[in-house]
Amino acid sequence: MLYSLAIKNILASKSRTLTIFLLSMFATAFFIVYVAFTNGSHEQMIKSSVEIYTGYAHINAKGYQEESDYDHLIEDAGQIETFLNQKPFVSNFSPRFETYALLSQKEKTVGSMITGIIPSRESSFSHLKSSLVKGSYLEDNDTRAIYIGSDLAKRLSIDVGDEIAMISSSLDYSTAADLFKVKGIFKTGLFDFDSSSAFVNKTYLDSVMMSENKASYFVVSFIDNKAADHYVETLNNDLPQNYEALSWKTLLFDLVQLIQVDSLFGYISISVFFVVIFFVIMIFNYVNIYARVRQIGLLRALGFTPKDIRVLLFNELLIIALLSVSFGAIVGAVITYYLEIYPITISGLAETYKEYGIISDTIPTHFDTFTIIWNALSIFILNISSMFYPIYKINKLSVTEAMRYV
Amino acid sequence: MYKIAFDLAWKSLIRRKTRTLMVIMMIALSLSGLLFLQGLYDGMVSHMINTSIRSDSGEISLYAKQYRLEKTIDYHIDDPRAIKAYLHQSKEIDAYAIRLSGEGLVATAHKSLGATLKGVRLEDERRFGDFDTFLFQGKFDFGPKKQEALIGFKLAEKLKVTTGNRLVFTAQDASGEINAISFRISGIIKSGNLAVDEGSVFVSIETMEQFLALPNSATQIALRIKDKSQVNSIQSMLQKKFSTLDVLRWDELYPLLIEMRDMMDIFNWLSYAIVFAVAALGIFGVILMSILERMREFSIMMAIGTPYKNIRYQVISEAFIMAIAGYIIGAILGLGFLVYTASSGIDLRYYQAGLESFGLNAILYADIRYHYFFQAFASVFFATSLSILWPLHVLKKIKPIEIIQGKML
Amino acid sequence: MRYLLSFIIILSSFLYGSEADDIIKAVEDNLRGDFMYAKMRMIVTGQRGERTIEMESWSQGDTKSFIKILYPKKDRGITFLKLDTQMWQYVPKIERTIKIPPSMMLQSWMGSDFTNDDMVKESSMIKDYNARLISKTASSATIELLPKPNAAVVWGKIIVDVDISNKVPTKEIYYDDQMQKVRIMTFSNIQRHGSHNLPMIMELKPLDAEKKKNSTKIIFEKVNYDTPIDASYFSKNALKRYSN
Amino acid sequence: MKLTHISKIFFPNSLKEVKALVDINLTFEDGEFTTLSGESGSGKTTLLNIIGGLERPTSGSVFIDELELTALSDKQMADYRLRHIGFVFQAYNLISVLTVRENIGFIMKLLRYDEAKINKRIDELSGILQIEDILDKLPGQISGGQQQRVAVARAVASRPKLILADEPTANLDSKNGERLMKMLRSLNEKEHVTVIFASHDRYVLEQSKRIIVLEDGAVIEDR
Repeated sequence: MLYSLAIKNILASKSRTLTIFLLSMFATAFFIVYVAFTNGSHEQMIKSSVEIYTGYAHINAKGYQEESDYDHLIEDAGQIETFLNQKPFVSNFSPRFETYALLSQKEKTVGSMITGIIPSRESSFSHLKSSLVKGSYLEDNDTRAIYIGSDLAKRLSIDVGDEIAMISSSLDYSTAADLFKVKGIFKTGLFDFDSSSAFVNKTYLDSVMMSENKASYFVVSFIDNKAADHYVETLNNDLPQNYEALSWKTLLFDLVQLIQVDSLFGYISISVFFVVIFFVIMIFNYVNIYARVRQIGLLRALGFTPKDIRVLLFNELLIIALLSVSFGAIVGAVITYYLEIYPITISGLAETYKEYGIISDTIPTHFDTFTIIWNALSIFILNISSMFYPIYKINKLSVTEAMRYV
Repeated sequence: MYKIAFDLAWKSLIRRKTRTLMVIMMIALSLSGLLFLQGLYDGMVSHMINTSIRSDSGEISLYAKQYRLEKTIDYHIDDPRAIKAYLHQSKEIDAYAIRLSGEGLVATAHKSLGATLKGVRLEDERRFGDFDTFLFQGKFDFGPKKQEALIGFKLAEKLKVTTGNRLVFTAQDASGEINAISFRISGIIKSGNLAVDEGSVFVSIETMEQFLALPNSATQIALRIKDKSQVNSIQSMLQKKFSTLDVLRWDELYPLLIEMRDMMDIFNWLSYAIVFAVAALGIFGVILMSILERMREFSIMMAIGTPYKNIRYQVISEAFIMAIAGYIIGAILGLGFLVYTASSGIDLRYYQAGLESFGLNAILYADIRYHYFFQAFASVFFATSLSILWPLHVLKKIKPIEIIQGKML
Repeated sequence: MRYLLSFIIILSSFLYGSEADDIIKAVEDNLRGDFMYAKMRMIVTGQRGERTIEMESWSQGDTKSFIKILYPKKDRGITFLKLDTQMWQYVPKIERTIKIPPSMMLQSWMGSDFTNDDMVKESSMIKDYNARLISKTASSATIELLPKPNAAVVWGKIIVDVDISNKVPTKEIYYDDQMQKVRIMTFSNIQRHGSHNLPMIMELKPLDAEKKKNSTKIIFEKVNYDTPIDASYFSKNALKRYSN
Repeated sequence: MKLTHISKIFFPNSLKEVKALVDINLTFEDGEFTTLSGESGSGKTTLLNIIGGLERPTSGSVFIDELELTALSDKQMADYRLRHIGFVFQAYNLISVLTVRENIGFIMKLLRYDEAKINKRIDELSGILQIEDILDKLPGQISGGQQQRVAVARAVASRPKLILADEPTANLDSKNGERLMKMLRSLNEKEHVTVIFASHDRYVLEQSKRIIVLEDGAVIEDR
C-alpha cells in the first residue's frame, strides 16, 4: 500500500520528481566521467612509463637492483626461459642484457646504456618499435645494427646510416669493442631514456660481450597486467632461490607514489564535489517533502503513524534515487565508453608537449565496469544518507502543524 | 518598493531556516573546499617555480650562445665585467648572480657520480634568491680558504656523505686537462629544484675559475627582475644589448613548470566549473522548488496587485542573500584553511619519495592570493544568476487566477 | 707502469725534514726513475673467477705512459696512452682511438679493481699528504699519511709499512673519510734492478662488502729502469703504431 | 461600474470550447453588497475575475467610472488592482512569511503609506474584525476563520473602491462564515466600500443586498 502510494506521489508531482531525478542522474554521470578521466590519465602515466620500456614485471638475480653489474646477472637465461614458458599467466617475456658502454663518433664519446634485445619479442610489449622516428627497427638476424635514442643521436651528431664505435667490457672484463651502423632512431618522449639508450640485437651483442645465455633481467607481461602484483607473488614463490620477480610498482616506485599523491588530490577534489552533491540532494529532498507537508499532515490525520510516513517517504526517495543513479550510471558509462573509443582530441597537444613524454593528442579516459559500479554506489549511498534529515525533520511536526503549514 | 521585496525575501529565508542554512552551507563548504584546493595547487606550482627561479634561473638568465645545447665550458661568457657593470647600474634589475659551472665527476673513497660543480658567490646568491634558506644541514659558508662546498641533499644521499666529509671533484678544464679538486662539505642544500638537489655541488667562484683555468669567466648570469610584469620587455632589451649571448626567461629554461602550471590551471578551472555547475543546480532546485511551492502565494500577491518586478526582485534577493551569505562563510572558512596550510603546511611525508621525485617538499604549503576570492565571488555570482533564470521564467509565465483556482496545483 | 707505483707510493719532498718525511722521500727516490719499461701480468679475481692479463708498459717520469695489452688474445693490441691527466684508448678490432671521458674515469680499468682514474692520477698527488711516523724498528717503519686540507684525494688516511733497508713499501692500508678501511695493498718479492729496488708482486684487495671476493694482483716479469724510451711512445700516433 | 456585452469563451474554436459567459450587461453602484450566485460552472467566478481585471473577457468591456478597465495593459491592470480593488479568495490568502500585521499592511506598504498611517489603519481594522490578539502571529499559527478575517482586513485596508470576494466562506464552518459575513457587512456600512461576492453559500446570500444569479454564463435573475 505504502509502496503504491509512493509511486503515485512520485507521478503526481512530476516536476519535482524530474528535478531530483535529473540532478542525481547528472551527478552520477558527472562523477563517473570525472573518475574515468582521472584514471585515464593515471593509466596514461603508467602506460607511458611502464609500457614504453620498463614493462610490468622484471625477473632478475637478487641484488641486481642495488648493484647492476656483471656479478648480478642471470647466469642461465635458458632456465628462466623454461620456467616462464611453464607459466600460463605469463603472456610475453623477453630477456634483456644491459650494459654501460662508450659510444664514440669522431671526436665525441658519450657513455650510454647499450641493451641487447630480441627485436621481434620486444616489439610485442614495449613501445620501442612504435617509437621509431627515422630509419627502421631492429630485426632478429641483425648484426652490426644499432637502434638509438634521438637525443643520444643528437649528442653524438649522428644519423641513420652513420657508423659508430662501441667500447665496453665483455663479461670476462676483456674489452668488448665493435662498430655499429645506425639502423634506426627512436623517440619515446622520455628524455633520460632517449638521451642515453641504444639497442642492439641481443644475439649479436652476446657474441661481442660474451654474454650468451646470460641476461640482466627478463621483462614479463601477463595475460592480465592489472593483476601484475598477484602474478609477481606467484612467480616469487616458484622462482629459484637466487632470483626475484619485481612488479612495475617496485620498479617505478617514484611514479607509483606520484600517482598516489595525484589520486589523493583527486579525492580531495571529489570530496568537495561530494559535499555539494550531498547538500544539493538533501535540499531537494527536503524541499520536496516540505512541499507536501499538508498532504502528510492529512495522512497523519487519517491515521498514518510517523513510521508509516517515514516508510512512505523513504520508499519515494529510494525509488527516485535508484532510478536516477542507475540511469546516471548508464549515461556515464556510455559517455565513458564512447570517450575511450573516440577520445577527445586536442590537436597540437602532442606537438607542443612531445618533449615531456606526451605522445598523443588525445585526453585519455578509462572505462572500467567495477569503477563505474563503485562510483554509482557512492552516489547512491550519498543519496540515501541525504534522506534522513528531511524525513526526520518532517516527522517532528505535529499533525496540526503539518496541516496548517503554509 | 524594493525594500518591501527585500524585506519579504529576508523573511522568507528566515522562515525557512533549515533549507536556507542548507543552501548556505552547501555554497560555503564547496567554496572553502575549492579555495583550499586552489591555494594548495598554486602553492605547489609556485613553490616549484619559485625554487627554480631562486636556486637557478632567476627571471632571466644570460648564457653564451650554444651553452644551453652543449653544456660545456667551451661556451662560456668571457669577461663578464662589462655586463656586471651594466647590471649593477640597471634600475630594473634587483639582483644578479654570476656562476661558473662545469660538469664532472664527484667521488668519495667508495663511490663516484656525475655532477655539476657550480662556482658561485654566496653573498650574491643570498641576495639573489635567499639561497641560504635552502640550507638543510651544516652552514652556509665556503670556509676561510674557500675549500668547502655545499651539496644537494639527494646527491649527498646517493654518495652517502654528510657535512664534514670530503669530496673529490674531477673535471676537464679549459685546456682539456682533467683536474681534480677536493672540498669538504660545509652544508647540504635542499632546494626543491631537482637539478640542484640531485646533481649540484656549490663552491666559490674564485676556486672554480682557478680549477677550470677560466679566470674572470661565467657560464651563466642570472637576473632577478624588480617588476615581474616587465620580464618580457627587459628580455628583449637585454637581447638587443648583448646580442652575442642567449637571453632566456625562466619559463624558457623550465618549460615543464609552465606546462604544469597550465595543467593545474585547467584542473582548477575544471574543478570550479564542475562544482559550481552542481552548486548552481542546487541553488536552481531550491529556488525553483520554493517558487513552485509558493506559486499560490505569488499568485495571490499578483492578484491583489503586487507588480511582477516586485516579486522578481524578491526571488533575486532570496537567491543572492543565500549566495552572499554562503560566499562570506565559505571565504572565511577557506581563508582559515589556507592560512593554516600556508603557515603549518600539510604533512605528506608518507608520499615523500613521489613528491620529492617531483621536486616538491613532503610538507605542502598553500598560496593565498586575492584573486581567489574575487574568482570565487564571480563563480558564486554567476552560478546564482544562472540558476534563477529558469525559475523566474516560470514565474513570469504563470496565470495567477488559474493557480488561485487550483488548476495548476 | 710507473704511475701505478707512484699512485701507491706517496712522496713528499717539500716537507721539513722530519724522520717520516725522510723515509717517504727515500722510498720515492728509490721507486722514481726517469724512464721505466716493464712487462707484467695482472691477475684479476672476481665473482666470476680469475683471469689474467699480460701487458707491457713504457713510462717517462710521472706524466707520460703507454700501455699495450699482450694477452688475452682477444685484447691483444689494445693500447692506452696517458699524458698528464688525459687518457686515450685504441682498439685494433675497430681501429678507433677513443678519449676516455671524465664520466668513465671511475670505471674499472680492464675489469680490475683499479679505476681509470687510478691509472691517470699523477704522482704529484704525493704532495697531498702529511707524513707522521707511528712506529719504527731497525728494518721497518709504519707511517701515517694524512691528506693536506686542499688535497684532491678521496682517502681519509693511508697507513704505510716501509721496508727501510730496501726503501720499498710492504703494505698500504687505505681509509675513507670516516676512517673505515677501504682497501689494502701488499707488496712482496723485492728485487733489485740496476739502482732501484722494486717489489715484483703487488696485490690490491678492496674491502667493500660486495667486493669481498675480489682482488687484483700485479706481477712484474721484466723491469728496466735505465734505458731511455723513445719519445714516439708518448704521442697519440703511438696508440695505433705500437698496437701490433 | 458598468459591464457591457461581456462574453468569455474558453478554448475557442476547439472541441473543448466552453462558453463561460454570454453577453453579460450589468451595472453596479457604489456601496453595493452584492453576490453573484449560481451552480458550479455557471460562470460566477469568471465574471468576478473579469470585474477584478484578473481575466480578460473574450469580448465586451468593463467600465469603472469613466475608465475602461478592459482596455488597460496587464501592468496597468495590476496597478489598478493594487490601488482600487481588494481581493479575498477562498483560502490561503495570506503571505506565509509575514505576520498578520504585516499582511494587513502589505498593500498599504506597496502604496507607500507612511508607517503611522498604516499602524493606525491596522488598529482600526483589527478592532472591527476582532483580530487584535493575533496581530503578531504568522498565518500558519492561526485558524482558517482568522486567516479569512485577516484577508478581509488586508483587502479593505487601503480603502479600495471595490472588494471582490470569491467564495470567502467556502473553507469555513458556518459559525466562522457567519462571523466573517457580519464583519464584511459592517465594513460595508461603516466604510461604504462596494463588495461583490461570488458564492452560493446560503449565509452569504442571506446577508447580500443584491443577488445576481447566473446559469450557463447568462444572468437569469437579478434581485
